[in-house]
Amino acid sequence: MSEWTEIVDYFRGRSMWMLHYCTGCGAIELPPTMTSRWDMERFGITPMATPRQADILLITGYLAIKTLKRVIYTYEQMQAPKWVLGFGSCTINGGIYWDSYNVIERLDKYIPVDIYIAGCMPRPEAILDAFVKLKEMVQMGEAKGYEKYVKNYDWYKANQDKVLKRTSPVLKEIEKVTKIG
Amino acid sequence: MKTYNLAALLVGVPLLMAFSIPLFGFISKQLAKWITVLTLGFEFFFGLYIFFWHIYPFNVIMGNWVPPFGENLYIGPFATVLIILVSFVGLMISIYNLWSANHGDVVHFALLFLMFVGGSIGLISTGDIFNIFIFMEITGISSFALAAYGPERRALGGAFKYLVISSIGSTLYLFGVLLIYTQLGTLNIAEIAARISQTTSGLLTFAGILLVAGLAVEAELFPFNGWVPDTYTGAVNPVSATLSGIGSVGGIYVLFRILMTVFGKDGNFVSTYGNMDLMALVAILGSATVVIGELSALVQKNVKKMLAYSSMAQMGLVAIGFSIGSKLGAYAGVFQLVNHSIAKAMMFLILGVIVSFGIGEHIEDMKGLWYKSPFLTLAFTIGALSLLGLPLFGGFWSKFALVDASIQRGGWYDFVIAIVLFASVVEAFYYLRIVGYMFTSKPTSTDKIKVSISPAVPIVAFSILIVAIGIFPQIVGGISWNAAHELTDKMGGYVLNVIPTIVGH
Amino acid sequence: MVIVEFLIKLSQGFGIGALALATGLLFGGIGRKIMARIQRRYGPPFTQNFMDLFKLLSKGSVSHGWAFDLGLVAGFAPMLAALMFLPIGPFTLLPSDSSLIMIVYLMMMAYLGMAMGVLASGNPNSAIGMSRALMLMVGYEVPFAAVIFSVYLFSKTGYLTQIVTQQAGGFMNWNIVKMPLGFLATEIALQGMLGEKPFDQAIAPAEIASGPMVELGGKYLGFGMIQHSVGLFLETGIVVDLFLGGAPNFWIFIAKQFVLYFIVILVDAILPRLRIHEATSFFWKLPLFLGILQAVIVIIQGGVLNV
Amino acid sequence: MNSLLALLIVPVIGSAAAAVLQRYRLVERLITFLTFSVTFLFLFEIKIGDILTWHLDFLGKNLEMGLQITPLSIFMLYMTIAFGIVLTFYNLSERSKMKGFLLLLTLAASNWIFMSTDLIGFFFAWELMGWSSILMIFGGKREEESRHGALYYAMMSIGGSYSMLIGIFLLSNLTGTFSIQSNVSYLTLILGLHPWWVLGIVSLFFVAFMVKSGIFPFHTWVPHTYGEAPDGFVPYLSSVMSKYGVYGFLIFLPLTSGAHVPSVLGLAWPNYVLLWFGSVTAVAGSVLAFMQDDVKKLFAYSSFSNLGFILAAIALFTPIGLTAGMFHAFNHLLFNGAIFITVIAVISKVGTTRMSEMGGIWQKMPLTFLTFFVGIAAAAGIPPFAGFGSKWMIFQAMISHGLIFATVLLFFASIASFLYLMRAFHAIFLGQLSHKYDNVKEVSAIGKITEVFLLGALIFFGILPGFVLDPINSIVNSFGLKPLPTSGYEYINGFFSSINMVSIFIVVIVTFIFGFALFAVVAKHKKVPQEDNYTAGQIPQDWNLTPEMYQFSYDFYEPMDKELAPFLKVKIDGFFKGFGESVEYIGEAIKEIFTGNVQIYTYLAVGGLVIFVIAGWVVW
Amino acid sequence: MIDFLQNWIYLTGSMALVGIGLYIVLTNTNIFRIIVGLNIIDSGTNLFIVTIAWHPKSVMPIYTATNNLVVNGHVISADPLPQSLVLTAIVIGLGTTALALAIAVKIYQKYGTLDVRKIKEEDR
Repeated sequence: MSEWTEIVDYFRGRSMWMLHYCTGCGAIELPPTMTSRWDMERFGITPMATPRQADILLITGYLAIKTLKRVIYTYEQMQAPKWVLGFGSCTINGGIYWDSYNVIERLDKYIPVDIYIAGCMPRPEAILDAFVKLKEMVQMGEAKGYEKYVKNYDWYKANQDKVLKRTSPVLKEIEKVTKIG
Repeated sequence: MKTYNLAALLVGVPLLMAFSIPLFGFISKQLAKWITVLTLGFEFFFGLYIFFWHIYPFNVIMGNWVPPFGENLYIGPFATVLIILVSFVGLMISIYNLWSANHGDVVHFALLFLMFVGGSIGLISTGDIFNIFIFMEITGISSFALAAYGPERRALGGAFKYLVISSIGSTLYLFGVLLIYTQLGTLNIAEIAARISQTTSGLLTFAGILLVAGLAVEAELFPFNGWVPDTYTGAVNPVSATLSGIGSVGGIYVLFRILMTVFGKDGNFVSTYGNMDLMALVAILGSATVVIGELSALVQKNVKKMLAYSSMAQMGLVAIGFSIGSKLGAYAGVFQLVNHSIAKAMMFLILGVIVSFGIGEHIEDMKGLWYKSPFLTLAFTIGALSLLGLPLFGGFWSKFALVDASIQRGGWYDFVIAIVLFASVVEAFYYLRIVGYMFTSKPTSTDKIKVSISPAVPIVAFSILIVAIGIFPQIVGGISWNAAHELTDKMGGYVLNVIPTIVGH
Repeated sequence: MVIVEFLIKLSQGFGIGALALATGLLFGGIGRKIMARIQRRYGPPFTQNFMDLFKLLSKGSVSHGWAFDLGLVAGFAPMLAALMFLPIGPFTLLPSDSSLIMIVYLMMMAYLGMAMGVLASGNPNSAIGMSRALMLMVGYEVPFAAVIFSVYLFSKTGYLTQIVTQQAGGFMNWNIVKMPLGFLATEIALQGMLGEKPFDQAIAPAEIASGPMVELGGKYLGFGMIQHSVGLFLETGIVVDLFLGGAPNFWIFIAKQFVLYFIVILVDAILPRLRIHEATSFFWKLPLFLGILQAVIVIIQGGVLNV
Repeated sequence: MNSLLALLIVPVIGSAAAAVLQRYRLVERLITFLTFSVTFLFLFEIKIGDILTWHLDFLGKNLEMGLQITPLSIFMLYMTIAFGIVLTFYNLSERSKMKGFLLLLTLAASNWIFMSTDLIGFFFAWELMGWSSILMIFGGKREEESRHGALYYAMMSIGGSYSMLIGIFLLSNLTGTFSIQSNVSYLTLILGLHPWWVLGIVSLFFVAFMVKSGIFPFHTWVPHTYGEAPDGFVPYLSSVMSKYGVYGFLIFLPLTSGAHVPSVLGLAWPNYVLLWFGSVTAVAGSVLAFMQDDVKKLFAYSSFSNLGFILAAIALFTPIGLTAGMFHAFNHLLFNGAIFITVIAVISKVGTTRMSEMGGIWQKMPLTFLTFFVGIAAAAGIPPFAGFGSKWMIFQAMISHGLIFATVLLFFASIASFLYLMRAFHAIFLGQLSHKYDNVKEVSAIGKITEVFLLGALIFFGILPGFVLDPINSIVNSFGLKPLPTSGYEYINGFFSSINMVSIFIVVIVTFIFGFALFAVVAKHKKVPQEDNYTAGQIPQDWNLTPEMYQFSYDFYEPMDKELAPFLKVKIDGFFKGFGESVEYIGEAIKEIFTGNVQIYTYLAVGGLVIFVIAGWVVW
Repeated sequence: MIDFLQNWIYLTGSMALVGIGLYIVLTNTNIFRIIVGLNIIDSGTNLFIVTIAWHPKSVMPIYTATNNLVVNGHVISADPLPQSLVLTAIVIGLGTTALALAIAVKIYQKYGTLDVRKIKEEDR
């Protein structure tokens, strides 16, 4: 059975579809990564439009709490196997927003991050490097963040709830919001 | 010449009973009403007797004065069918009156009603144009008085309008009669008919125009029919039914007796006298009446008024049928007259029942009648569909025959029938709209209408008759054909039956 | 005996399906490569589509109910069924029923099934995408129909097999020579059929989140990909049979198909996306005109058939 | 009792019984159903060539009337009565306000129409059918609208039948007989001498048929009427009653078959004109349908679009055209019945006809959903369901004449039908299920039986079309044409090719099995609730996102409006409405004659007299 | 036949009466005046009836020894029939007038006016 798993993992590594959740300034680095200068498609990585189709969730910047809520929702809508790439220092330690009251510092407290890309900003080379790393990890069967999430769901959930409860007062005024729409 | 003098009872009995009703009225009001029923029942069965034993055509000779010297009644097929029709409709309305005429001057109402029906029967059976005038006035005066009955003031207005127009009309008629008299020196229809082609005086054409104009008032032809909507709407419903089911029958009868028998030439196509084609004149009047009647009815919101306008239009249709002049046309005319009379009388009676339950006459008030009384709704629908000429009901055959006759006649009648059919579509619209109101909407109040036996009998009888004619058109078809023959073949059909010795032409 | 025949046919059909799928996937991969080269990229490997499909079929997915599942299968099965009637080179699995209109309608059932599946997900993006796809279909099927009918009139038969046979004997017998306008119309219609630019409104990824596929993931997307690949094979195959004279063997057939697809890819690479109503009305203008003109020419040339 | 007469008498008796017992709804529906069934049983008694004549004393003549069974009439009888049984059976459980006695009157009329040998009987039955259906429509759910719809229908229908009436008499006055056969043969005889005259008369008849079938430009009543008729009656209206027009056309179409009239592309030009009417109808119906939001109206448009297909096919009057037309008539009856029955099932459950307010019903009514799916697949002409064969044959029949423009139009209509069917499918059954409909349940057992039956019929007649094509071949034969070759129940033989439907069915089934197998083998999926949907990261609960807000079905094909706007500007509906309004306006003006003032009346009378006198003077 | 046109003076008179009556009916809005107009029309008619029966040279239509009804083969007596007709006509006219007056009185009671223009209901 393990051979089969290896085959599967091999192909998974060669075909990773990416959902880029572009917060902050990191999104500016993706167009060169995709287009002719660096061309990430040669690794079988293509941008996708919805979480249902995607394997990788690429988070390109700081996450305000409200954004975090959507990121978690999106992450949970993705289907296993799935991997998360934290992009830039903001996802690692908050970056320049390290002391902001409403920006989270560490992404992997809330969802399992498989690879962090350090830098502010990381260059496309770094991104490609991360992809290649991720590919290797997948093919080795090491990138198991999604399993970790399932296993330690209580812990993640507790962390999420701790910050997310601060969002509730804003969202409680639903009437006002929906009336506009 | 066949004589059957007993048939004088046809005219005599109703008039006699009419004037003796006050005497019965002293005993009981109810008795007065029953007297009308009994008298008209007698008339009806007498008529049926004449019909089924085929004793028609015959004359009634008064005091052994043989026509053209004395006054006579002539009862041919046309008169027979109309007598049966008039007495049947009258009988049904009188049965209805047992229930509806409960307050007010019931006795005199019965008197007038009987006088009206008796006058109409006299009108239909007499063989003398001046007697026609007398009977017209009898029916006229009784109908003015009948029309003025009722608690509402609009009855009075209607009656007065009717009176004024009708007086002028009868004056015109009288002038026409007198002009004929000055030319031919006789008042007997048969003799006039036989001798009219001997003279070519222009005064006769003038007389013809006067006669048409005078009779068009009773026959409800435009522009002499101004009284129709107001009088029909004003009168209480049984009276409207009477006017529509009996009064107009008499008017049409006289109009075409004069145009076809008196003024007609022998043979199939009739009525050119001099250069003036009176039948064409009537056809124009009829078409105008149909169009104006239907279009006016279209925009009405008051159902009773709608029925009134529709009555007018239907009489136009009948007039067109007769005015074609062919046998088929007269056939269609008679048939249509019978159908219209039955259906329209029934619809007025139904409206009477509806109104007596406190529901208005407005079209909105008809909403949801189906939920209150399926019986009345179905009966009304049957009447309406019959008037529209839809199958399973009598009207289908008459409209069928009418179109056939017009198209066989050809010429400008193609145009006439196109107008008529267009008007029929309009008619279909407003009748079906009423029916639609009855069927679709939920009523505001769901009180059931319990129709008691006395109004139910005429309504059921009328509906059954309509459907029976619709399924077996032979019932009316045979005698209508004979009537058509009588009208179109004036020597063989009429004159020689009255005065066998006369030399025509 | 019947069972043996049936089993033979079944296995042959399986083979055809696999071949078509492989060809379609390969074409897709080549197409991506070509596209990348036009854009001066290196591009993914030719086999990228195979890897993608494999991954998709092995990946987890969500279902929105049995109508969703049924729809996806119904979107895939009829396409495969239609394939069985297509003359592929010299070989046709079921030659006696290879009526062209029937194949077209079977393809439509595939769209119907696909639509049922994606719409059952209840996502408005998929509904918008489906609505666009259907509107586009009204566009391209009309000129295509005109061409089909002119081929019918020209060949006096409705069997694809016979249409192919009639074109035997060299380049000059091909319908592309005899009916150039029709071929042109078909080529334009093919662009729409394959949903390539400028006619990719239905699956505009940045606009309506890939439209019909928005809720598809894993094997569902895989089924969609199979459908697309088989459809690619089928549609180009029909055009090859109609205009390019079929083929004496499988490889030439594929080569001819590839030529067609190559044109499509080139157009796709250089043109932007039209708005949907522009696209639809475009099909009703030039291609329809060409198709009708072709039909009229055929009618004038051949005279009316005697009935 | 003579079975021919029984076909007329039994429904009438049933109708009377139902009318008397209409207060007891269940009994009434049961009587309706049983009467249909008994009438159907009498069908087995009759055979082709049965004849019954009687005489009617009318118009001063002894007119001969009669009933006769031809291959066409027996085909029509089987078709309509069988469908009636299915519908009335379904209606046993429905609470629609349909009046059974009127339906039975319609049945009697329809039987008579199909059997009549004389124009009197034909017209009688035609009008009977007309008014009974008009009264039926009055019972619709929305009262104002149903009244309006019924009156619209009534106006068109009565106008049409008057046109036919004139035609009947113009004809009978020449021939002196009302017999359909001798009149038609007379027309055939003089067609070469007076083509315009003959065509004039025939077109008077055709107006009535076109109105009844909803052929362009007399199609405008269809959506109003179908949209508002009582739910239980709509299937009958669209499936059965639209076929009377087809029957009528078939009476007169043999006229031009052997005549020497100028022809276009080998087709006599009257037929060519008729074919264009059919094609335009097909396109107009399809195009108008996909702009609709009211589901009943949508399928009303669909219905007359299909009638356009039928008319176009039978107008060819070739063996294949006729076969295709009749086959499509049958298929239309079947799939339209299935569609409408499922639609009314849904309407009765959700209580609205607006599609934009429905959605997601498939989860609640799976069987209905499947029936509808197969119904629209058949309607779109997808093999192997009923509906494919006939469309396929229609295209072949058309193209074999080289009628490229008409064929492309029809194909366009066919594709456009795909659009509106998909839209209805999506808006009603697919998409988001509103919480309003959480308590919606599947139809009752009776409804289920009906739906399974229809489902089976759609597949059965799809894969074994020979059961329908055989009787159609005898119809074709009876028109003096050479029927298409038959090679077994599973074959459809077209002009250009023939198809073995069973083999297609097997292929489709095998591929489906393969598809399901593949689906089962590969990675597992997990079932998610409907709220778990791609919402661009927004969490639906936070935003009070209701399913209705997340359903896209209103203005589904909005971009097409831009393209079709110039064509939609042609408002025939508006023409008829404007005509009606101007008539009413004239009526308002004329009503002013009757002012209520007696002096005006006197003036009128005296004025009239004076005019007559002067006119008399002048003429004299 | 008596050539009644010889009596032009009576003829003119009767026609004038009819004309006057008609004029009154058409121009007066008061109900009673209309009734009077109708009555005048009636009178004109009656005069006309009498007129057609007679001309200045006629003798009475009773056969006695001295009264020759026929001279030179021509009837010279007055026509007796119209005399009887006129009686009927007068009676009928009287009846109509009486009824009209009765209705007029009731109209005045119910409508409160004698103006014919106002005798109508609102909903037409």
